[in-house]
Amino acid sequence: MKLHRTEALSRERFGDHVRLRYRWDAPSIEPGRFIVARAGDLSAGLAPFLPRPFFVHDFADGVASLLFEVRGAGTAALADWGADVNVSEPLGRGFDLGGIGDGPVALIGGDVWVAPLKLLARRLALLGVSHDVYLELPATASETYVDLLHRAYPSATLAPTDGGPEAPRTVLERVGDLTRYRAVFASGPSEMLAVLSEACAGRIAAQLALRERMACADGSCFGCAVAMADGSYARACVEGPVFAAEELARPSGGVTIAGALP
Amino acid sequence: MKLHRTEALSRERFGDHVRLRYRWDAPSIEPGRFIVARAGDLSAGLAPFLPRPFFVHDFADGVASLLFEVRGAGTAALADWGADVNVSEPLGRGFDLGGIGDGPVALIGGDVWVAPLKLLARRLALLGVSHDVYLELPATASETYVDLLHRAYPSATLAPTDGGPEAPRTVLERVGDLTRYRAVFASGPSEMLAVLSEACAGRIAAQLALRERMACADGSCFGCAVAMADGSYARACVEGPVFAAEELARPSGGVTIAGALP
Amino acid sequence: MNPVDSARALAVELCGIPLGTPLIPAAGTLGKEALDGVKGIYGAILPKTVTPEPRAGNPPPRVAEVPAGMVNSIGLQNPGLDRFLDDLDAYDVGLPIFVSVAADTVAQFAAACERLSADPRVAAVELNLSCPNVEHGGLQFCAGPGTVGGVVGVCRAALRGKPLLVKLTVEDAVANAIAAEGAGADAVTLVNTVPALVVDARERRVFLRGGLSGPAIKPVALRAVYEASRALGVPVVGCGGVASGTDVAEFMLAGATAVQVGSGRFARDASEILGEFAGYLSAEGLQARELTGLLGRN
Amino acid sequence: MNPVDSARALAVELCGIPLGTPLIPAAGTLGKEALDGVKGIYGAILPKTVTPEPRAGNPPPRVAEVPAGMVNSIGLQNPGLDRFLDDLDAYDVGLPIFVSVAADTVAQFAAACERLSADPRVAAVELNLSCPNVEHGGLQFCAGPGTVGGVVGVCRAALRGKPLLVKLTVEDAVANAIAAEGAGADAVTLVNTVPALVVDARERRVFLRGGLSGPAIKPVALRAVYEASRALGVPVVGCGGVASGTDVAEFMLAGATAVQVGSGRFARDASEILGEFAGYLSAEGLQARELTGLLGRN
Ligand SMILES: Cc1cc2nc3c(=O)[nH]c(=O)nc-3n(C[C@H](O)[C@H](O)[C@H](O)COP(=O)(O)OP(=O)(O)OC[C@H]3O[C@@H](n4cnc5c(N)ncnc54)[C@H](O)[C@@H]3O)c2cc1C
Ligand SMILES: Cc1cc2nc3c(=O)[nH]c(=O)nc-3n(C[C@H](O)[C@H](O)[C@H](O)COP(=O)(O)OP(=O)(O)OC[C@H]3O[C@@H](n4cnc5c(N)ncnc54)[C@H](O)[C@@H]3O)c2cc1C
Ligand SMILES: Cc1cc2nc3c(=O)[nH]c(=O)nc-3n(C[C@H](O)[C@H](O)[C@H](O)COP(=O)(O)O)c2cc1C
Ligand SMILES: Cc1cc2nc3c(=O)[nH]c(=O)nc-3n(C[C@H](O)[C@H](O)[C@H](O)COP(=O)(O)O)c2cc1C
Ligand code: FES
Ligand code: FES
Repeated sequence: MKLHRTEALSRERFGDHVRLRYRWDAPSIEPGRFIVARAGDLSAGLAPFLPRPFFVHDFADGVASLLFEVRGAGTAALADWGADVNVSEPLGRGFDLGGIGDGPVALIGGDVWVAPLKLLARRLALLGVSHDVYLELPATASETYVDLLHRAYPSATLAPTDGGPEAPRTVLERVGDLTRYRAVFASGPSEMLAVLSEACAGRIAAQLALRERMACADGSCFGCAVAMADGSYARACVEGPVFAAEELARPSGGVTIAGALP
Repeated sequence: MKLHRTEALSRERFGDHVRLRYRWDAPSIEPGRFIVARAGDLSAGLAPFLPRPFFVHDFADGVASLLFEVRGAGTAALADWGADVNVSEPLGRGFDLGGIGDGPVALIGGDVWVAPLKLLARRLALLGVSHDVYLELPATASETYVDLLHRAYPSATLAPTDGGPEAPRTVLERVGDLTRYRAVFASGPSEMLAVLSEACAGRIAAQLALRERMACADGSCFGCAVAMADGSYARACVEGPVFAAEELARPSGGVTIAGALP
Repeated sequence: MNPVDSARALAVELCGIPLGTPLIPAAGTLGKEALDGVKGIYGAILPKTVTPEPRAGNPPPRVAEVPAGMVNSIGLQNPGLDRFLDDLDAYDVGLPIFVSVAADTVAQFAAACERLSADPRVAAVELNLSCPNVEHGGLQFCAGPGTVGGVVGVCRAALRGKPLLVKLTVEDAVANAIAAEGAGADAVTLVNTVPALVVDARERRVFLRGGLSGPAIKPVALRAVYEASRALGVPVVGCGGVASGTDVAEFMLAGATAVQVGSGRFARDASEILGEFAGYLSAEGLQARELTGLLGRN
Repeated sequence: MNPVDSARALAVELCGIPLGTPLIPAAGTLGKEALDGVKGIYGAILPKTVTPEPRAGNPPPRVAEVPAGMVNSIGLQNPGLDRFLDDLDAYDVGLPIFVSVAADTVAQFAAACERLSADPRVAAVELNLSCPNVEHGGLQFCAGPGTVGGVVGVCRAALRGKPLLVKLTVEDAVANAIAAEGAGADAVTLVNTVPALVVDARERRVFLRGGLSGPAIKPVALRAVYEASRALGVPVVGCGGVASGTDVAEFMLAGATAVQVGSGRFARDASEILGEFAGYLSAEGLQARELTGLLGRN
């Protein structure tokens, strides 16, 4: 994978979450696309071995940003190391904004997976598409997470959840009547996506931003398989990461959705 | 190997050479012993896999230092990363200062292998043993290397060499009559050690600081084999790294000495 | 070195096919969506293994990262030979196309080779023998010299004059390579992934049973290439853990005539790997083709 | 957890021998100079392989670092069985002592086992079968089930009641393990190093031909342990790439009853590895002995 070494302009920490801004010279980036990245300092060689995939969180005026949670070696290194960062070109298929007219559309998110909705909201504003943003806010959320949501999504409706079994539905209840929207764009925990895709089925077009483990990130390896309704496997990195809900195999037991890793 | 995480107090660069000072709480360290170290930041996991061996360059008042050349991933990481550094206890057998009375003795060094002679000189001064320091200075030496030698060994006699085939003898010529010394302590390029050990043989006791590739650094793996005069292999990390010249197998062809990696 | 000299320095020949560089993508690691700008990098193109019938592949997870490498269990997802050939022009970037093929039975292998033999776009065929032989209780075709010789022999006949590469795993590599050569292979590719297991200790489950690739296996692959190339008359194509130009040189020095790059390309840009290799050649004042087996001549 | 519970959580039993923890040093990786403070860390001590006669070992270089591991070719440097036994008390830190033995011929193996059987300080014997059988053209003893069965059978007899572990390489691990069990092994240790080659591209020479160890081989070793433990009635001792507490858990979940730590200890402190493993157990609310093969019961 070709990575470009580019300047890391800032790294803001919100607890375990990091917003990393880097210089990126391009006229635009489609919302819902992702990049793969590795830390700038490679003096330890290729460790960890694979670059890590992240949604493009935001982009404007030659500055792109990621919003990610520190989990293992790859994200830890990205959060800490080096004046530079190595990032790929934007990859995959993002949100399809055809056929939504001037809206309204709903953007629904939760967890760190809210990441791609920022760039999407920016694009919709630019296109003059009216949109509402709903974000899940777990009762257990730390101050830093709330801070993060407020900063990144100032106009969002926050849906506090109690963390119980009904939590995945909470944000949906805040949305209320889905059919008043011309489309739903979602990026959140697997359970929330499952509930949403159930609720939208046959009523309103929903697009889900998924994530599966990746190796090549360019369609070569068939590693990032997402089960499709027709029994085949699509690749999250080429045919996705955003899929129309109805293309996807229905979540077994209605609980989690394939291709939406925690 | 048990490593202690300790504060890296400073890192000074002299071209490709680095003097790294770290906090070390101990009453003293024997000259000629070594430590193994790895960079403080392990967020990439164990990469590189093995800690790296270095002579203790200097030690006083709770501050130890290393003097090393940046070569590959291990030294690059040590030169650059982290507020801390991970270092082992001092290991191996250093210079044997028995039977030298109050001197005089000669300390002879070259290349980055001058490293252990600093602590040795300090110890000899403390013991009131008179000593002269002779260091090879290649004609090609960079200003930074000269700067380094001046700073670390202010009273040393520098022996400029022309880099030709006779270069390994140059420092020896500066020393002149070896027999006026009660012992020779040397740490330098393989060729210099070979010439020196030849010159001292049967006339004066010489101790050579060697280095062989290591894995365990504590005598367990038998990886750091040094060929001995009796046909057996000793371990650089336990029986060495300092050996009496006459214990060692004679360098084949008289050019390089076993156990003195470049 | 000027560009012309550099191009000349990189060229090698494999089974009579001139390759602009000794690099070949390892099967299953360079897809048709990723062919932009690869022409100067590789000496040939080698798509993912195709089987006579389409295969859906395994359910996810299919990949996991491990120290210095990865484990995969893709399950040979592929569109089947018909659609593969319909679509083969997508792989035409002006480089020779090698086709990797696998099948369930010896007869199916032969039938597939027959078809590939007739297609002028196919410069050479690589048999992927790391797949179960359904007639032999699911043991892999490369499980021993006997089965290797058997399948290679019929494929050799089916392919007529077309060059035949046989790709083997590290287990019994030398004996199998000798059997492949004896049955008519024009070259042997070493190695395929090494059987591996990834355990998820938190969930207390097998995360993935698959094949290990990447720098972790490089020393093992080098050993296989070194020993096989000394035992064989035909060329060896090296594969396993290449992620730098020095790695390419090491494989060639150990005896390889060409070198496949697989998961290393996921971690790095293949053009950087080639650039480093070109740098090595010019620093050493050598041509790529001179490297093959140069260790042995010391 | 309080210290007593934690100690209880760590204890396992191997071939009737109670071990305070499931960790055992891998042969050749914990020497007598490094025994300070190891008592709480390991369940047993296992010195470097001893041979009937002293061996000087190979000339340097003997070790090389590779991605996520190392390659070694020590050549079994050891003082020979006589001096080894004279010196055995140096290994007595209050833990059971397992002795790893290798020899050139089946008869020498048997003679060595005979002597070890008579020494009450020796709690168990591990046969290192990754050494050439000089009566069989230098093929390793673990080259196939036939030779494995042969040597294990005579050692079994020579050792009388003393527990016998048989250490194998990854190649043909399952078939060899079954042969070892059939011939009377009380446990099988999997795996020894994986044959590997390190090339020095600058000098254009073979730097080292030896065995690969360290995290690079962990997925391969886990696969061998997983498959062998399902095929065997006797316990499996896991070995290969352990460098963290999670690694220990993974091996036990995959089927190991105890776990050897080799080159991982060169990179890290073994007590940290044990500490992480204890942390895993307490987070999961499990005892070490409950882990063995737990994957299979999911
Ligand atoms: C299309 C896509 C977009 C993503 N966008 C974001 C984002 O905007 N913000 C964010 O925080 N995370 C995002 N992720 C998840 C992110 O890639 C993982 O959290 C990250 O790779 C973990 O790496 P690590 O080394 O820290 O963790 P480790 O657990 O050490 O990683 C081990 C291996 O597993 C893979 N992996 C682990 N978790 C995931 C996961 N959830 N999805 C995919 N691969 C995983 C890693 O890539 C690596 O190969 C995205 C994933 C995908 C596929
Ligand atoms: C007892 C001893 C004392 C040493 N003292 C010093 C010192 O004071 N200053 C200094 O600059 N260097 C010293 N060295 C050499 C130093 O250990 C190596 O330069 C360093 O390990 C290189 O690591 P790397 O990752 O940068 O290089 P790489 O070349 O990437 O290392 C690859 C592997 O080879 C080993 N290696 C490479 N060169 C050497 C070498 N010359 N000796 C031993 N192992 C080597 C490394 O440890 C590592 O395992 C000493 C070596 C020993 C054995
Ligand atoms: C994701 C992935 C898919 C692969 N698919 C195939 C395949 O279809 N056919 C095949 O012969 N080998 C396949 N391989 C094996 C590679 O071609 C190669 O032999 C192996 O990965 C070792 O090389 P590397 O370390 O450079 O990756 C695959 C490897 C990977 C990582
Ligand atoms: C330096 C070194 C020396 C070894 N010596 C022996 C030995 O004498 N006998 C033996 O059976 N295995 C020996 N081994 C193999 C280890 O016991 C172990 O099987 C192998 O290294 C894999 O485990 P690891 O990855 O934890 O190191 C040695 C390994 C190393 C690294
Ligand atoms: S990650 Fe390789 S095909 Fe998607
Ligand atoms: S490095 Fe292991 S014995 Fe010296």
